[in-house]
Amino acid sequence: MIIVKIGGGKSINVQGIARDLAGIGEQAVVVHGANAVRDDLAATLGRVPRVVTSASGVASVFSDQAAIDLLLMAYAGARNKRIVEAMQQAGVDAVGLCGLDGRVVQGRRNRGIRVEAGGRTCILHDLSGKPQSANVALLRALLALGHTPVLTVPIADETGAAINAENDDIVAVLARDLEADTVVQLIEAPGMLRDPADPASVLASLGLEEVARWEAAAGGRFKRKLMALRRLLEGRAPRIVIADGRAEHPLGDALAGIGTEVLPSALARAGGEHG
Amino acid sequence: MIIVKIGGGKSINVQGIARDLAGIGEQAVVVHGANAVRDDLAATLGRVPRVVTSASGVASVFSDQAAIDLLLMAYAGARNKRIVEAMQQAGVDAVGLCGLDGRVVQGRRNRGIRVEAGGRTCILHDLSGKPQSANVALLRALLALGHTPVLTVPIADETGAAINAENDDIVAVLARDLEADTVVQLIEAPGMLRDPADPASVLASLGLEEVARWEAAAGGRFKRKLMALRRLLEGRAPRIVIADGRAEHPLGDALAGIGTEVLPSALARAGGEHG
Amino acid sequence: MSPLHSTCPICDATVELPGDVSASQVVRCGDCGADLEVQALDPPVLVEAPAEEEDWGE
Amino acid sequence: MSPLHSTCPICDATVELPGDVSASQVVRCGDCGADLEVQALDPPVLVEAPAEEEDWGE
Repeated sequence: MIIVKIGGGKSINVQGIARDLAGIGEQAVVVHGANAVRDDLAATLGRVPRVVTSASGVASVFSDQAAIDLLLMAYAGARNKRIVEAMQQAGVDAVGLCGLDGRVVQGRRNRGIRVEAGGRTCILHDLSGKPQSANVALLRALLALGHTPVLTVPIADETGAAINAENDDIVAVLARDLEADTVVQLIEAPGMLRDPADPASVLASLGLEEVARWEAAAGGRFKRKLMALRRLLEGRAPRIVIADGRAEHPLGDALAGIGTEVLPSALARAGGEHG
Repeated sequence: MIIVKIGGGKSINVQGIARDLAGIGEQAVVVHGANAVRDDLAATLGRVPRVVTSASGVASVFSDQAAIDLLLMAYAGARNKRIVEAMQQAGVDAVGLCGLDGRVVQGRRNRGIRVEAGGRTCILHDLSGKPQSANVALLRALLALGHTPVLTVPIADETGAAINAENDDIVAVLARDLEADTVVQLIEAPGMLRDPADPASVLASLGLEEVARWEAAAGGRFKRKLMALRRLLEGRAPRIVIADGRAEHPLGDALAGIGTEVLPSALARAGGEHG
Repeated sequence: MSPLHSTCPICDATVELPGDVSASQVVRCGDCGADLEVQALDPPVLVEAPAEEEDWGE
Repeated sequence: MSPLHSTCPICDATVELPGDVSASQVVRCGDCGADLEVQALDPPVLVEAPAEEEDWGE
């Protein structure tokens, strides 16, 4: 069982990923982002995402119903179904779902954050939360029929309402609940870069300790992604490869080890860079 | 097995339909439109739907990729998932799909229409077509797990590409392939009206012959809907009720016979109007 | 420029195309009278033109 | 207007609310020191304020 995370950037080669999936002959579940589609749509609709900074300085996008509507149109609508279309055309029998559908990703709404407003501390509640579990029965039934589930946000909160969540957290929950052997994260870079500005500085491998160190030093969305990666590693760590989603054969290359292999412990090879 | 068609108008009482569905204790498949959501989105995005008139005078919306994108955002995204959300919150374990997903609605692309352009007749091809069959295995698997499938456009063409189609044609194919006993069409009117301007002129029942007569006299989209209704009747006609989707209990009322009962043959009661 | 020719997919007759023919244009086969669609121009490819569908589109 | 009062959900002590208190404001219980969120105002309802979540939001 492979979990393939498709990044939401414009230059991701979805057709290439679809062709690779058709060839691997192993059960797969796909999770995808759609930030590029959402940002374009938000700009066209003149909607500026509202970012709030908590009392302790953490910046996050505030998810109100308008932001959820954008998720439904960009993630669950446009991007999800265009990925399903590309897969169907490549011979992969994809079924697109967001977390609400059959509560395939059940989450818990965030309890609110503390913000300073008008000289007082207040609790701000929004429509975001953390994935807790996957509907394994539904996913197994789809897989048994030969389908490839293609999942994205929003997920369901305790009452069945649509809430935003971090796609990487969804990958971690799926990897755990489906006991995935391999997780492939396809991004708009050749792998994890020692120097983000230098595409040649791809790390051949990365250990849990390094991920934790990076996470401590990082900020904003990158910190969130490293946190989700750490969670993935701390669980029943599957093989994790971070590879270039823009390549001719993104998934094929990743499974052949082209990219950064993230290893649960000090097993990481000397953390050397690719030749 | 009931098929519930939810109209795409703004005043449809989705929450009421969801509550009713939770209470009927029978397997159901939902099909829905989203023309109000799409038209609002198109207006905000400044996209005017392109209408083409065929050489023989039939006007149709021209579905290019931009129109399909709108379908994905408005039908498969916003409307589909808000209906799933309302159902999940009412205790109905809905799973939202468009026809592409698992090719749950497989269609055949239209071969093109003849239009007059620059003094010559040309064939115009677009991304629209006719539903041919439903993926019964997928639908039965979902129903067996206790899910309520919630379906909408686009559907899949022969190559797996997304194409537009008439939701009422999808209802007819589903009714045939799932051998539905009952089809309920929930619209923004108390039923079929003898005089569209007079909400009190609800027809208690309507026979196949009358539908055919209405169809011959009607034009545009209403003609298309009557054509789909005729097809439904000509097949293994289930019980068909057209009722008010704006009521407090739209589905409950419909199943209680409040609305227009469409009968396969001259069985139609004297076509009398409701008291 | 010598007039464009192609073959009728229905009866194999040679079909002469108008000088200003455009892709997707409908032309008639002089032999069997079938309506043909110019699917491509370079080289010209003819296919049978679809019959008018009573319920085209959405 | 006599000062608003409510009950601490943690230790049941009476909590006096500031005159200009607003919904969603955080107030502290004078007895047990817990941070409380003003969930409603009319009548005032207090709930335990959520702890800062390290990875709030998306």
